[in-house]
Amino acid sequence: MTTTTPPSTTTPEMVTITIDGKTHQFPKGTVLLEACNAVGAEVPFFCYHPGLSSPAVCRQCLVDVKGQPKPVPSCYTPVADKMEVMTRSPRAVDVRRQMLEFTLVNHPIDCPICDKAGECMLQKQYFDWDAKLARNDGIKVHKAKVVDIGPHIVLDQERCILCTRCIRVCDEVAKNHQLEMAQRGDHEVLTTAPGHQLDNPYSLNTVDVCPVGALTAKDFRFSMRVWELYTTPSICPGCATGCNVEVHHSRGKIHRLVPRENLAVNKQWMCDEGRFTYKRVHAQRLAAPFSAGAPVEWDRALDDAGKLLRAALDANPLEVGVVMNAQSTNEDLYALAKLTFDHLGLGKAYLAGLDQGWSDDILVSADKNPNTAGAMAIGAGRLRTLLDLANDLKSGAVTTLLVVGTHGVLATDAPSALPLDKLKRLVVIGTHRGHLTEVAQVAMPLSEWAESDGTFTNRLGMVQRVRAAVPAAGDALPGWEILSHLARKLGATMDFTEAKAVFAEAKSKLPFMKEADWGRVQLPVQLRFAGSRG
Amino acid sequence: MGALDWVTTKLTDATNWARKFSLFQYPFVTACCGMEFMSVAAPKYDIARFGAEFPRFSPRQADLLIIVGTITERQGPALRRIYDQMCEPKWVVAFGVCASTGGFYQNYSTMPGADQVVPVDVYIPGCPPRPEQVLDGLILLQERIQRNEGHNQVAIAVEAAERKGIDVPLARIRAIGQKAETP
Amino acid sequence: MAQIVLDQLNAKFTGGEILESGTTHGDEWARIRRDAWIAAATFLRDDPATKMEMFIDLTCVDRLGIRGGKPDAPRFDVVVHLYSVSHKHRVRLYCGANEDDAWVDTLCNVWAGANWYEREAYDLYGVRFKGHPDLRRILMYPEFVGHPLRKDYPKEKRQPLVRRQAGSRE
Amino acid sequence: MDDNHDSTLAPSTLPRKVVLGFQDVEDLTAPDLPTEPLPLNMGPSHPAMHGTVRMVLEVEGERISSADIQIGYLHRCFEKESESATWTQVFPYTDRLNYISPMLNNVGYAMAVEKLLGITKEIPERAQFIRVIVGEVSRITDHLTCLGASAMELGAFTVFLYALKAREWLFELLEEVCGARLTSTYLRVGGVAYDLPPEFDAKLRSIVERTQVVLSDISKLLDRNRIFRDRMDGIGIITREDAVAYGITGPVGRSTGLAYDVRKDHPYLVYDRFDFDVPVGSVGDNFDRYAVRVEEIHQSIRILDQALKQIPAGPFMHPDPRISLPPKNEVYNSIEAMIAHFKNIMDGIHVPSGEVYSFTEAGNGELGFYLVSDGTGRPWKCRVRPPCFSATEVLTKVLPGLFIADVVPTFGMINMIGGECDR
Repeated sequence: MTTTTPPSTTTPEMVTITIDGKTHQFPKGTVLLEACNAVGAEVPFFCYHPGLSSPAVCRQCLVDVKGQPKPVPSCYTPVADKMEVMTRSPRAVDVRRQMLEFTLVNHPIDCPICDKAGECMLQKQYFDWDAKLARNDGIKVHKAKVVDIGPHIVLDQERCILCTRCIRVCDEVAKNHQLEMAQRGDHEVLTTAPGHQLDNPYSLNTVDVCPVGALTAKDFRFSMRVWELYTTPSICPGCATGCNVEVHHSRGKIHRLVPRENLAVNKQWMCDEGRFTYKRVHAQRLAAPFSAGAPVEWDRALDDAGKLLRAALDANPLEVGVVMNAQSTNEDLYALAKLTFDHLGLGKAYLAGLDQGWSDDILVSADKNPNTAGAMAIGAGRLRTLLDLANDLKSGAVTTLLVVGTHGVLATDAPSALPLDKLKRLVVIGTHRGHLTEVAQVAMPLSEWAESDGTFTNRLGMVQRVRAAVPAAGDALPGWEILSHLARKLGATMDFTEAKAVFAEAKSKLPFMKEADWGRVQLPVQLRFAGSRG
Repeated sequence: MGALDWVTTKLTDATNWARKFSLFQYPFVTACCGMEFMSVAAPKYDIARFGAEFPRFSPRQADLLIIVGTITERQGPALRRIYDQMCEPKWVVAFGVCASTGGFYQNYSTMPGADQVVPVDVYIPGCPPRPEQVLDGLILLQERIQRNEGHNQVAIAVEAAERKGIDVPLARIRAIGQKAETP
Repeated sequence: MAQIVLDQLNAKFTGGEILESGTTHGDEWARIRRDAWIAAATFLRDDPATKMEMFIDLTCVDRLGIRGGKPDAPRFDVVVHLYSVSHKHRVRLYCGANEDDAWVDTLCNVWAGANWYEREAYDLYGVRFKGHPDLRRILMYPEFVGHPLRKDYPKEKRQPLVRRQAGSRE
Repeated sequence: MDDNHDSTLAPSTLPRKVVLGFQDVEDLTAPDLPTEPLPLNMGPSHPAMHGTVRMVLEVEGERISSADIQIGYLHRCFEKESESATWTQVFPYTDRLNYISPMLNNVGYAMAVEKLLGITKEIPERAQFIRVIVGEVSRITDHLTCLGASAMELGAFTVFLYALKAREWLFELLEEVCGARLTSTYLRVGGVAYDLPPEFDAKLRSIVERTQVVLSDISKLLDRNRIFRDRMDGIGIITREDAVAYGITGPVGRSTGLAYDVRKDHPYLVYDRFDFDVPVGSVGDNFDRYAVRVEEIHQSIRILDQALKQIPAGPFMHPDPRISLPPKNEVYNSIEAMIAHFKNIMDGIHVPSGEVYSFTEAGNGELGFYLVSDGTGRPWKCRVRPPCFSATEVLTKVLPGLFIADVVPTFGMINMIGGECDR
């Protein structure tokens, strides 16, 4: 990992140790390896993972400790008072090099065809610590190259360096012992129990923690070389947990989501379900504005939408309803709320969103919307449910509807419970094509979560930053922008020029966003230059 | 009428034969490839052996436009104008990868191939191409001319299309080098 | 090698006009406060001990989100390289300018050669040079929108002046 | 060495008479000739404009009253491309800066990166000698092309053919060295890509001798040639003060009397071990530039001669495995070398973060590279300081007052190279 976890503060008692001649203070019980990395005396490792227990099997983190007969595994040793550690002593470096050489003896020459190549820890450790040519040219031990061990994962036993990280992920994160080591010596292999599969809902974390290309995701393998990918930090829209993720994309297409460390939310993990939320960004998108069923220019669509809503407001403001969406960012919701309540003074606002789903006590939340908390807070009790909307539509209390965000407003295609036939006017600002956008008089394309800047508020009330990773599909625009154009058409003055401005205003108005931070501008980092992720 | 056909075809062959050995080239030299173009014209790889030794630096007098080197977006209108000033029949050779596809310059300023602006008959790859390659490309072109192929036919077709109302690229050319708005 | 230049600068400008100065990889450099830009340049040119009469190079650096950089550092740095023919020493000068007010005073009146270099810096980075006689684009065409060498300008975003009718390739 | 070089042609010892055709300049500008300003456009596709420059001249009669030089027709975004390439991948782009002397650009860039890496002193000696040799060969091709092309633009086509003949020999020699006639990409960070081919020494010597013959032929054709001299003597004068203020270096700068040559004033590589002179002009007109270039070819030949004598045997690449590639057979047969190769190619050489300005003497003068690294495998900024940019800039000051016919020789002798000037 690039960042080491801060030493746990459970024990206030501090101990003083010397690392490479410099003395430092650490809380008692800190793992030596974390201490070394924290002070910049970097120690390599394979099997250690900040989120897992340390079995000290890879022997890459050996360091010299004064008084010890032989180098000790620093990932396994807690700091002790007056400890003198030499991470760069010739003996330690040489021992680590020998261990690395052992690891490489049977490693296949797969880099050109290996999906991990470019973010491979083995490559990194070798290049940083050894970089010497091979001394043996014996025959390598051959094992199974393609083992289908799960719905999402393929195992290459030759590449495995037996660090057991994946086993511990299943045991300690998914709480489900599905992987095991078999055989002995240089025939030792990773495998599942006979007749069983690696199919827990967190199985893809094993691919992330795998330091080499032994475990590869079926969804990603052979689809893109990692050094072609750019990474943008963002938030998973899969559920209300709001796991921090990195969006890996290239040339406007998202290729995968991987977890980003946030100890307060998801530590280093995320669920398999969440990893596939990126697919919806590239499927069934509404790419251009439609008016009366025909694609039109933005100005035309906005004009028509403005005329429709203006007519409705002149007729009877009480019959105008607005549907917000729990999938929208705080910025979009704030802009919509401002337009609805402050400018137009409407009373009927509803909150839509995806239906409830399964949940567990690890990460997955039953609420499948990333921003329900934000919507609730912004709505401030003025939001009603889709059920109310259905009733209002039946009773004819609502004849004009402005829908911003189509997720879960209707079932995907077929007309569902909502009786839209009674509607006089329907304006939809949505991300995806569907029945709703087809029956609407005016439908305008909305950018997806990965295409727009903004913030989500997760179930813990944390406001987390979402960043635009890829350009919006077709002519899609972020919600706040469409709404400020629409507001102008309706004679209201709401002219936001950038998401940051919306955020700033919302922050000043809304208590739950007080501590929120927009963060700095950051360019997408090319993975090739981000170094190995480990 | 077979006899008439026979005469006309023979006539075309004759003119094409004459044309292919008297190519008056307009070298639109912009970049590195110009160095190799010099070599082609120089004694060792004497392009004169193929009847194309005489560079005319006036498009009105040339019938072979050799685009030598990278074409940038800024260069585009000039190139298009040169091409439009040449008289039919005319042929175009893209000399080097930059003129063919943009080569390894894929960025905001370079054009991904001269055929974005003018139709091209023969593409000569290489960065820069060796003189032998250039001569090979020239021979290819001569064969095309003998076969009465070449984009000049296409150009006529394009004109016909334009008469039908398809928009004219020339009309989209802006005057190059206008004064910029000073800040 | 050219420590004398920095010493002279620091001796002459004591009002904090020299924000930083130092030597890295054998290159002497100094960061000048924007209001003292011209004064420092003129001084370096005229002072007999420095005599930076030769104008070597002027360019600009976009430090947008540069990894390892100071968060409060200005986004743009105008970088000037000077050389003294008589003393055979060099110096590099920085002048920071932020995105919202990206301007620096022009050096055209100190070294005639600065003219085109400043035009280029303006063309590619959008940094304005106050008092420049004729601040036009120089490498890009006048119709070009934006400043391509900024880090947030996509590498392959073309702005064609002319294109051929699609499909007319034989 | 200078036997077959007519020593009376050393710059500034020549009889000068500012004449134009057979009339004195004053006659042409007699006040009774009525003139009115007329805008005249040269280029970008003018045969003498190298296809990459557009000159908007305002002429009064024959005389140029103002000139607006518009460059940028060959802007190929060297910097933007470099920022998205690894440090090693930048070499091909440097080839195409001054594409008449690619080796010199390679040398300049390689030395800049090495300065940033702090391994300038550790480059194997043989590699340094090889760099000098191929660099000087490139310098000769550069000047030959400039002379030949300029002469051709003045109608002396024979000179062009002679010069190209000699350049062809040198190209073929370079091809034996690096596999490419023109765009070499021969250097690497930390050394050169391959060792010199067998019998390189003998071949180069014979080529040098033949080249000297060609040079004397060219001199015979041009130096006493009235048409040539009329367009050269006293035309396009650049003063030393202008050269300094505009930062003009190289042959153009030296023709003005500015005795600045990086190889002498700040010796790099092993140039301090060679004995050579820096030709300096006195007037700063076209003929000085011509004479300086001719003389520089002779000096380059002297350097080559000494370098061939002194070049030692030994490695030609830096030993550090994090900079140089492992042997190919190892790459295919062992995971260690495969990884090293992979990291070197895909991640690129990891250059510590910092900023350097490194400068060498290229064909057109001081070629500077200003590199900014953020510690990753690709440049954060890779700025090249093009020598002929300044030289072209000064034309706006030199051209006014000249005659239209003088534009071609003046521009030709400035030797503006599009790839370098526009980058």
